[in-house]
Amino acid sequence: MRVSETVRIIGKMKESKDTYTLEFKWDVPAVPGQFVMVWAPGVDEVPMSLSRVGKIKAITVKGVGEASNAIHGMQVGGYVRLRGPYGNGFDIKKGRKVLAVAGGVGAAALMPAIKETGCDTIIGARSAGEIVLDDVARKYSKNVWISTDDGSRGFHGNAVQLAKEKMSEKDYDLIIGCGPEVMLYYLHKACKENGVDCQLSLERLMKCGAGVCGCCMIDDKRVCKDGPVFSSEELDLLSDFGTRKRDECGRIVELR
Amino acid sequence: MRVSETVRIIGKMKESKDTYTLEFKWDVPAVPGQFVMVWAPGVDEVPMSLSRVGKIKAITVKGVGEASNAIHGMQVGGYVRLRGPYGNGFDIKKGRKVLAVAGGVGAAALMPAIKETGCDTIIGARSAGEIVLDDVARKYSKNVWISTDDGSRGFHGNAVQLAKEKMSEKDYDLIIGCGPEVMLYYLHKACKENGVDCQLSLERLMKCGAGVCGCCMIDDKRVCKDGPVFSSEELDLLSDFGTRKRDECGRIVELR
Amino acid sequence: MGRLEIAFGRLRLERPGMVASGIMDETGDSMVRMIRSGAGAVVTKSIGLAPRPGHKNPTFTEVEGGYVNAMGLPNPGIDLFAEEMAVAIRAGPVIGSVFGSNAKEFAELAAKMEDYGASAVELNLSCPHAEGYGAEIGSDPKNVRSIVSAVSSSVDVPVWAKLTPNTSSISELGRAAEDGGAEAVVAINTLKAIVISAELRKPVLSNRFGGLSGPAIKPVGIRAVYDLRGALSIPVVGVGGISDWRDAAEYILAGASAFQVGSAVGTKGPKVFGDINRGLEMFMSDHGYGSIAEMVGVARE
Amino acid sequence: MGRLEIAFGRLRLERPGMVASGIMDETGDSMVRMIRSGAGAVVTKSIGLAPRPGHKNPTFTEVEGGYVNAMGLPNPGIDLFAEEMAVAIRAGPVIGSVFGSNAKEFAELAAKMEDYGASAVELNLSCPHAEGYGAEIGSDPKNVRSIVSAVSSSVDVPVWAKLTPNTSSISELGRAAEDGGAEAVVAINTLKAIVISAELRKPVLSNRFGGLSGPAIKPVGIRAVYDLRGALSIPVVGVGGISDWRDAAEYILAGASAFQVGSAVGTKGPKVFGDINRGLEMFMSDHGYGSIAEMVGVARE
Ligand SMILES: Cc1cc2nc3c(=O)[nH]c(=O)nc-3n(C[C@H](O)[C@H](O)[C@H](O)COP(=O)(O)OP(=O)(O)OC[C@H]3O[C@@H](n4cnc5c(N)ncnc54)[C@H](O)[C@@H]3O)c2cc1C
Ligand SMILES: Cc1cc2nc3c(=O)[nH]c(=O)nc-3n(C[C@H](O)[C@H](O)[C@H](O)COP(=O)(O)OP(=O)(O)OC[C@H]3O[C@@H](n4cnc5c(N)ncnc54)[C@H](O)[C@@H]3O)c2cc1C
Ligand SMILES: Cc1cc2nc3c(=O)[nH]c(=O)nc-3n(C[C@H](O)[C@H](O)[C@H](O)COP(=O)(O)O)c2cc1C
Ligand SMILES: Cc1cc2nc3c(=O)[nH]c(=O)nc-3n(C[C@H](O)[C@H](O)[C@H](O)COP(=O)(O)O)c2cc1C
Ligand code: FES
Ligand code: FES
Repeated sequence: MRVSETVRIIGKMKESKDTYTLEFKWDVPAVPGQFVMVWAPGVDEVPMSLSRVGKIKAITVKGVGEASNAIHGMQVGGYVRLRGPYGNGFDIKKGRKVLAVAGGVGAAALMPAIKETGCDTIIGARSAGEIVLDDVARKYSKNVWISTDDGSRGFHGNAVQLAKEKMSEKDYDLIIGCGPEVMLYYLHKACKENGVDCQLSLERLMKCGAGVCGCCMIDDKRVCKDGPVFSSEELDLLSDFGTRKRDECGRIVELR
Repeated sequence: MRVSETVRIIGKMKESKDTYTLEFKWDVPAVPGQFVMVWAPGVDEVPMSLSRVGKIKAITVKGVGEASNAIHGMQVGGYVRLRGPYGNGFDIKKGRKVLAVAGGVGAAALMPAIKETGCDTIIGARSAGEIVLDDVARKYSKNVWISTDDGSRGFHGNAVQLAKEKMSEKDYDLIIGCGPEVMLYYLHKACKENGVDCQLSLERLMKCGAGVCGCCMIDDKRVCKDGPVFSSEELDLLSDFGTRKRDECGRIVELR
Repeated sequence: MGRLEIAFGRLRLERPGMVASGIMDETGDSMVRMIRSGAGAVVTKSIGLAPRPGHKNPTFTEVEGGYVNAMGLPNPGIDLFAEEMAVAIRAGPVIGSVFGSNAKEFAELAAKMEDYGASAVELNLSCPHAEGYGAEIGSDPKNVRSIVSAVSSSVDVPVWAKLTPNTSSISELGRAAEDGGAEAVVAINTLKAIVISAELRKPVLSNRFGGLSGPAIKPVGIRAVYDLRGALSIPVVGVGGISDWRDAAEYILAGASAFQVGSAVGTKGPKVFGDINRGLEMFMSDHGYGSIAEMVGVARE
Repeated sequence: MGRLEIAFGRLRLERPGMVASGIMDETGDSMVRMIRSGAGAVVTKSIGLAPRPGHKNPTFTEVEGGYVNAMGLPNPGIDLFAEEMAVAIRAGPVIGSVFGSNAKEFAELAAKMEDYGASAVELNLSCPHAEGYGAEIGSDPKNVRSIVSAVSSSVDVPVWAKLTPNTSSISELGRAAEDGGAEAVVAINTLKAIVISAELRKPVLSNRFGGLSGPAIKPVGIRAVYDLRGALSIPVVGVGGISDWRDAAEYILAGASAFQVGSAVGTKGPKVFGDINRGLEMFMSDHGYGSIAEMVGVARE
């Protein structure tokens, strides 16, 4: 198993003022919801969900700091070293009627599952300029709904509120979600209240990505290997979910 | 690739007063003509042809010295560590009408090919007591002819003389052979005289078996990896064939 | 007494396999999971005096036959680690691994681990990628001896020394540990290594240097154990590339009284412990070994 | 000058990859084959004063990621080796590898290799499994220096020292070689290792100990080259686990001026040299390197 490869960037697309998609030909098996470790030489290495999982793969990166901005600096024709794909991914054969709920760049992790299932999609963000990948979702989903906190586009409110509405309107079997942990926390709650199953993709600090170092623990689960996608029942048992994470030293950091 | 395995001996058969067959369940791919390195713990490790190549494999060992006699001491239920299978094996798809010519325990190397092709077989030895595996050959070959130097059984003369007769009687496309090198040398000559293609399995001192150490060279070919089976055209170019080998130190030893 | 039970020095474990230091053992919950998965004990992540973030990513990469890592000894510091220990020791035996830059620091850390309820302390004298720590001090027999002896005289629990294979004679390091009062030595830590990206023209790890672990180093680890068993009278704990029962058996036959599993927790998951336990029991009953102790060092005879 | 040509010290090779010592290089014909397969030079099997059968079988076994061998330095002795050299040097450059138990023996062997037409001599100060030879004497910088210096003063051809990785500091050994007058160092020889059969309760190799080679040791070899390049001013020849152009490129970028291939001759066959040459040329043209020299040590910057 060769799990790291240096690949050439064959496409770069601007998704919003601070988000870019990079594409590469990289013919390794991957399933929706998996992620890779992306090296920004001299800077850092960070986990990024695969926003495409076929023979051509992609990552969609929001510029928030050193590493992500270094990745934004990469150009078509240049090389990038990837490790992975890692993690379990979504178990989407289970659900028949699926709704994908994304917060911000969390949409990246959901795109391959949306493509595979053609499910309905909600993408939420603070304001219109931060909505990404809705154009891609629209190619595969019958319904793509947008929510913005400031009401600058689509539903005025957050993605969870919108998801609640849709859950009561339509008969979903499964919600898949990715976004900020507070959002996912309330999404999980909403799903339970509506009796709908869910699978949510979480984030933690990652170093090895391969289930070895133990830095990404959420309770006794490794987000990199046992996750990043956790089922509703698993989430029920995770006392850290929505409440605590660990910093680089392994110290507890309260989320709220 | 796991190329060494400790397997259990599931069968042991006496073939003659100094030759035994050991069988083991060992489900790795092997082709007729390949060999294994067989460890006699505390004693030595020696190359042995596979006399069966299916899921149940076998070696047929003539007791000639320390290692072979130690292998004879192995019992059903005991363990033996094998490395391999090594080498190229016979290319028997090529030939349509095949004759197998064995000298003594060289019959071992030919058995899987005889089984696969059902070809005619000659087994030669010094005397009747040294003929082995003719019973096995008889299960698969239409014709099994025996030759003995002393005339105690079958044709009175050596296997090459008998092979010459059969070559002129019948229309063989390919001779496959294994046995003492002098015999093979004359067999090769006879084949050329009769315009029949041949593939002969040679022996040299072996250490790694894997084509690394270079102790088994015949001219610039590794008997363990480029061989042990060589085609007629290859044999034409091997000046060491029938004339020289190397000892443990790599010194030249004249064969005649 | 179960067939897999072991006792050496003053320690008794129900199962002979432990989680190696640095592998899913930085938090209380993860340590509990490892013990529940079949580990006989868990060795904690190596803990120092102060919180330490470790090296910047990349800290890890796969290579043929294993991993190369330079985590850089990230840890929350010994004081905060009290909480993790409190959770872990309720599930089973915990060996406290510590690293320091001198004998005094090691002694202080070990004493705290003892207070937290550690069954033994393991001194990391062998990490190959943290400046001023690990192998940088553990490659010199004099240091090994003085550190082990300082710790031994300040705690009551057994003191283990984890040795580096990056030396011309691991036996010499082992003898220094024994002379200093170690109750066991642990071998091996990772091999000094570096990984370079051809296209990106740089060492991959931020620290440049790292340590090689996994199946690739198994024959090196087995040799270290074999050598140490011949040179010492204290028990040897084997670690390096163990990923199934056969690997574990080989280490034990070479002279290991117990073993640890690191990288295979990544490749096979925590269930690797249960699998090894079952396989070892079958092997033992097939070959007529009544206890692990009967197997120790048999291949040396 | 071809893109793959290299020149270092007084040596000029058309291609940067050589056959490592001990790999299909004990007979004239086999050495010719390796050069025809694309090797820039062939390093001979290590040759001693007298014929030597080496250890009894088993001398070799596969392990995960490589091989463990203890051939025990079999060779026909320097006098008979004259014939093999006579055949080989007609095909291309041959580096004569020699082993002895003291400086005088090394000097005598090297002088004969020079007479036979060797382009350089490589001193085996690093074989890990022959009593009284190799690493047993090559682990001590003082020995390395005195042997290299004795040989350097008795032959005109370049003298290379092949170093052992079984040490806490390969740079120290490299400095000793440089001080002794070596024109290059070669790193690494195999890692000390042992393989045990669980069922048969014994070390597999007749010599018990052996040396680990192949992909498993690549990150260790690259680290050795990286360290040596930083510590020395003479060229470093990289060896250990190279089996494709990317491995070769990584060694060169880490600081190797040339490289050697051993185990991969078994897994990929002699054609490995042609494959590496083609791959390297493509890599170089893709990345704008005009010569191997331009690549040397780039990953160190
Ligand atoms: C499984 C997973 C999938 C992800 N997928 C995407 C994606 O598809 N698109 C995207 O834009 N972002 C994704 N992220 C988040 C992304 O990894 C971080 O936003 C990015 O690492 C920020 O790094 P920075 O140096 O630019 O910012 P910094 O300023 O260094 O960090 C900003 C924040 O990012 C987080 N972060 C930094 N390093 C890491 C790390 N090694 N592991 C986890 N979190 C880290 C921390 O919370 C930090 O506070 C994913 C994270 C995880 C765990
Ligand atoms: C490819 C190959 C396939 C073989 N297949 C069979 C077989 O199916 N059945 C069988 O009985 N024999 C076979 N042999 C021969 C067998 O390996 C030797 O007869 C056996 O090794 C003798 O060892 P010993 O210790 O019993 O005798 P010794 O007294 O040690 O040796 C007798 C002779 O065997 C040869 N020999 C010893 N060790 C080796 C070695 N490592 N490599 C090659 N030759 C060696 C030497 O010529 C030696 O003079 C094969 C050999 C080769 C090379
Ligand atoms: C990611 C990682 C982190 C490690 N951290 C430590 C550590 O903190 N302290 C220590 O003594 N060894 C540490 N090690 C070394 C392991 O404990 C073990 O000695 C080594 O990995 C060999 O065992 P393995 O091949 O089973 O992994 C670490 C190894 C890895 C792979
Ligand atoms: C079978 C075998 C025999 C070897 N014999 C020698 C030898 O005689 N002299 C020597 O200096 N190195 C010898 N070596 C070591 C190699 O030259 C090389 O340093 C080592 O194998 C690492 O390279 P690799 O990983 O490409 O094989 C031998 C290695 C093998 C596998
Ligand atoms: S990132 Fe190392 S275990 Fe998850
Ligand atoms: S036996 Fe080693 S190359 Fe053939």
